[in-house]
Amino acid sequence: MRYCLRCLQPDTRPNTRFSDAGICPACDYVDAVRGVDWQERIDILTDLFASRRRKPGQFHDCIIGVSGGKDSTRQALWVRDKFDVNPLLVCLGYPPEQATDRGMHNLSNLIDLGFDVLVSQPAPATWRTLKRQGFERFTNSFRSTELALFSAVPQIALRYGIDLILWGENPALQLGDLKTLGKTGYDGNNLRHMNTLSSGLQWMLDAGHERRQLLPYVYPQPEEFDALGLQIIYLGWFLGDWSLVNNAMHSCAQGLEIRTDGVADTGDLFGVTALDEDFTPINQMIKYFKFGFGRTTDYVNEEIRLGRMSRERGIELVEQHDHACSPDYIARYCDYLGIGVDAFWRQVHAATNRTLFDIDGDGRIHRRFQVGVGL
Amino acid sequence: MLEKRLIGVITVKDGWAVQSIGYRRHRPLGRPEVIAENLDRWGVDEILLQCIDRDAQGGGPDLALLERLCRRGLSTPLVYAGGVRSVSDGVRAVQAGAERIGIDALLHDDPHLAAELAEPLGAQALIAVLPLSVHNGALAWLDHRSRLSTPLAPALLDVLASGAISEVLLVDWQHEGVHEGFDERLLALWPMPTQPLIAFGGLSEPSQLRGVLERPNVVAAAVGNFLNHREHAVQRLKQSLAGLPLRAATHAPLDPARAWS
Amino acid sequence: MAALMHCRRCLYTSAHPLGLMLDAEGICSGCRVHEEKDRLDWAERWQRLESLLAPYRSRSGETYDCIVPVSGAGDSHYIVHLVKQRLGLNPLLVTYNKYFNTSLGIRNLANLRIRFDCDLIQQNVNPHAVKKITRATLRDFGSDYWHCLAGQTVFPVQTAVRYRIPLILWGAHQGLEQVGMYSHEDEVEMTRRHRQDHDLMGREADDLPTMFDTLKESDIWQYRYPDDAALSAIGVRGVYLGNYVRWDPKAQHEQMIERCGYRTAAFARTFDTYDHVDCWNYMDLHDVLKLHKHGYSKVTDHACREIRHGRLTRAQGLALVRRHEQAAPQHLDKFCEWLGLDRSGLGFLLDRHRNPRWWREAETGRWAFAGASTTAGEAAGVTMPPASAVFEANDVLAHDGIDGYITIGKGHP
Amino acid sequence: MSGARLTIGVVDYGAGNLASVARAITGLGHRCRVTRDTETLAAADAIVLPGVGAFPAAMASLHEHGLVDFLRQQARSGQPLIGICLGMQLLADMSLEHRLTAGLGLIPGRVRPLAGARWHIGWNTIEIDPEDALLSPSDGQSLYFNHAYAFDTPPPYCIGVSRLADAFTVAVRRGKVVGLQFHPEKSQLAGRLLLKNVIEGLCRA
Repeated sequence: MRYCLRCLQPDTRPNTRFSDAGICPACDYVDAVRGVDWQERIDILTDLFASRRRKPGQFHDCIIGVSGGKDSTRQALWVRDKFDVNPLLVCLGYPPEQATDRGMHNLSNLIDLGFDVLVSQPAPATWRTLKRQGFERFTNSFRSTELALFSAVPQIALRYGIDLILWGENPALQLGDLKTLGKTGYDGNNLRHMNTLSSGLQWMLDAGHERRQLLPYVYPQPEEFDALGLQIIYLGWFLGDWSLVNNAMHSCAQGLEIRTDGVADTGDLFGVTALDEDFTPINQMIKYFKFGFGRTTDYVNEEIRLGRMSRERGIELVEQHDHACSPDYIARYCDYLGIGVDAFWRQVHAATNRTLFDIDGDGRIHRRFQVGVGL
Repeated sequence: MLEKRLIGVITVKDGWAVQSIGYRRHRPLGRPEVIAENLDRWGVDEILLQCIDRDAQGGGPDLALLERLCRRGLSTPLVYAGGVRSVSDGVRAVQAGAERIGIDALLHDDPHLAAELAEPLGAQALIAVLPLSVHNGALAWLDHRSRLSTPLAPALLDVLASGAISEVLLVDWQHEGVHEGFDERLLALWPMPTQPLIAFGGLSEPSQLRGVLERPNVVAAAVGNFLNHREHAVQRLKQSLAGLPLRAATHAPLDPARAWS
Repeated sequence: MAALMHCRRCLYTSAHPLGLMLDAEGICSGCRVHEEKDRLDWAERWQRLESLLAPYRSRSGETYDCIVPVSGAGDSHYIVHLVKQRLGLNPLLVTYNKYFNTSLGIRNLANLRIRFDCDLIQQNVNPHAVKKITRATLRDFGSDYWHCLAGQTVFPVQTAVRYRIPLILWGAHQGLEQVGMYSHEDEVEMTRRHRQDHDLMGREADDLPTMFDTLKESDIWQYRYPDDAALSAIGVRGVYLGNYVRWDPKAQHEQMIERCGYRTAAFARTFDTYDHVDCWNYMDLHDVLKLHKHGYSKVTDHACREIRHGRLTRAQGLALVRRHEQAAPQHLDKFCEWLGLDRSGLGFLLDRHRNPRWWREAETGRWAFAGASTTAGEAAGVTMPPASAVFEANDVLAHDGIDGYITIGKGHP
Repeated sequence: MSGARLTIGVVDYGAGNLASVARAITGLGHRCRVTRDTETLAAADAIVLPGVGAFPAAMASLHEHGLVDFLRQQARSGQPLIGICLGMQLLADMSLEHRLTAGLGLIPGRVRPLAGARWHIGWNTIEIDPEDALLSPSDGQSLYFNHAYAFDTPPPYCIGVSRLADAFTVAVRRGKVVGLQFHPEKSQLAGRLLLKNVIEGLCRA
């Protein structure tokens, strides 16, 4: 296990490649975009919107997937108030047992800011069973819910006949896919081939669910995208100041309610992520035990890249909080999945990366690597 | 070629569109102008607006209702019936927006006066509304005011023979509102083979409509109650009458009259 | 203006806004159609429903079998129970956000989703347009509720077209239940005409903007009915379960309270605690406007229903109407805050829509009521209704303590 | 709506329903002036002459309001004039309806009872002279008829026929004077499109 020499990103993130100089792709990207002419990119986006004609009697120009969180609130306001584009916002609503009041407030806030919002809410009991089965099989209860989150926007775009989807950050950025610099950096059309995700249905069918119960989890076929002439764009490519903290500042200035539980409970330095449900801290903790980096690392890396934090200070915070997840959240999570807390830890221990961690007699997990140095 | 017609009937009582069963029981439907606008969009061939209580209101056509319909921008030919007691009643109804006039009570009281309506309006604008039933094998003609039926009056038949009134609306009033109720004997027993007829009353199924429209002297079929139970009832009927010389059913795209260009 | 005639059996009059016909014995068309509920063979009618729905069951599992419009109250629980548990269909639930939501309504809708494990999509039209529309409909024809009625009657139809799911299942047909607009045996289906004529008081979305106000097409377009070409291409059909099931809202609600956790609340302006618990306005501002315009209010609808079901005598019904009909509204401030009105301005708007047929302003500001209940006969010395006619309230509108409109809520636990 | 809004004058001489014609014109997005005032009519981009009922009464009414000479003069000056139903027949030299009566004489020919039928009621297909740009898009369409007399005109002026027993004239044209025997304002979509083509074709030619 090696760390990026500049930030605290270990090379254990799946299919990510460090440069020969030992720098992670995200740090490379920060260097690469220093010379970018952002006004040229804004002009590209302006022309793109201007070139689109509305069908008679249709007043939605594009679709934006939202949760009511920091990124989506910022995107929606930027697109509407800067470019006079009227987006239909699409939100995948968590079931009542998992949703938080804070998430409901933020979604209400987004609606009250004057947006048309369509909320798609999958059946709660099927959702819950899938989460338990996902946890038991992959130690990741988000396998099913991520697929639903990812499918909702294209499903609705195809059904509403709206042929432009705006996403946030280009995921290729994290994987060192340097295409993201060029003109194709904003083209998200590869998402139409994400049907590898749709093969994600098979384990659900094997687990005994009928096809008709899984409709919200079906990612559309590429042919359907082509038939509509669907275009997918990453706004992150145009927003030069896109960052976790910056988006939070934009959205907090527009009424966003954030977490107040503190980093010790969640590993979340500023409490501005996972606002709409409380199971993400558990998933981030498990990610830490699988790959050696958690939610705190993500925050710290961004601060280091933006020169707002020293690598040493970052190491302290990661050592202290990267694994943090309050036992109360774990208890509620287990209660929701209908499993015992000890069964939970047995499952987590089984999934823990033994090259990175040791587990002592009474179940406590200890790092075998040194943060910032590696193994 | 000249097509046969499917006529949508709007029966009005106390200013309210109703379903009427057997000229006796009534069920509220809604605003006549909204029903007319809907029939217009559905592409019915003619609309018959019949007000069945004008005598109770002191007679005379319901001109205010006619103007209310016209203001909605109806683009379907409109036939008005109800309370026309004089030539001036007929002319005023046409002035208020009706293409043609139906005459019922006046035919009982003074058929020759009814014929005089042809002078200003033309026979093609007049329809004789005849509620009939079969009584001992013969046609009986109802006066809906007294609810008494009598044989067809010679004076009436003379006026019809003179060509002063272009079409006759045969109303099987006893089977009005009754599924598959229309009694085809009314058509068979009708004495004047060359008189263009319109069949009405209890016509609910395509098979019935095909049966009456296939008769050479039947130029139109009228449906009232049964157009109100399903969306696109007119188009549905027309599609199931394929093969007959009827104007094709159309499903309007974005409402042209309303589309904001 | 035709003379006002009262039905001898129920409390409706010939001035009912949906129309009402009285027969020779003085019994209204609503009561006559209600008699069918004790005459028809409902087992046979259920078979008719099964065969009617058979072709709509999706064999591939690739799509939903039908669309069911729902809310946090009304008959939603019972309808989804029928659709999912008795008919075995796989419905897509759809709901339009009225914005006047009580937390009890939010809770009931969450309960519905969990208990019946259904997918739901919710439309939230941007409040800017909703408020512009509400100002116009309140001003022009005294309706605070047009946007709710328009939204909840069109979003399911739009969804049917977009999702290519032709079948929509509704509960009972309001025209049939209240005024006997149709016989059960007519098996009347959803039509755009009925929606425009009655649900929307004659005004479709495009009828709202005028030359002299500020409504634009971009404000009202989401309330337009799909055009005939789209409806025909998909074969959209709206079927009313009330034509095939003996509809008795009180009994149905009590079954849902007992078995499915439906929760209810009391109202000042009616004795019925089951209907409309999801809305701060329906039994409050909206009900006052109904009294101003039509000279009667929701309590009369509830009384007529209970009289026809034989749980109340006409006199008991009339006594209940007179007890509740003039109860003061309690939530006008919420509406004023939401729409940015001053209470005095709202009062002015409300008074402009008092129908002179029912209201006389003896002296300025003092209104004398001459509505239907004042000429409906005697109700003195009436014995209280039997236990079977009692409605239980097991919760309050501010279920989780929030005494205000909730745009989006958790609704659990 | 292509092109600027036009102003159409509809002659109000007390014959038949003007509201439907006026509503059809405004429905196409044009301004409509229902009037008998010659100044207003002369200022319009085109004049529509409606008409329901009998020929003699209609001509008497035109004379009474001093419109006969005015319409002749306007038509000859090239202002577009569209006669609908009886309004088309009034364009003829004369009519035999009830008694011999002189018409406006703007299009040669005379009006006489239908041959082989007592009246022509209902929707009938129209066959249009392919040379005529205004009506050819409506060739084969069904339009609504309600009349008992027909306009016999020499071939160059007949641009459309329909059939009962045999063919008869249902559309006439001479320069910018057009006559339509059917009711476009009462012929739903087919009528709307035809009226639009005729009005905008004449006014923008």
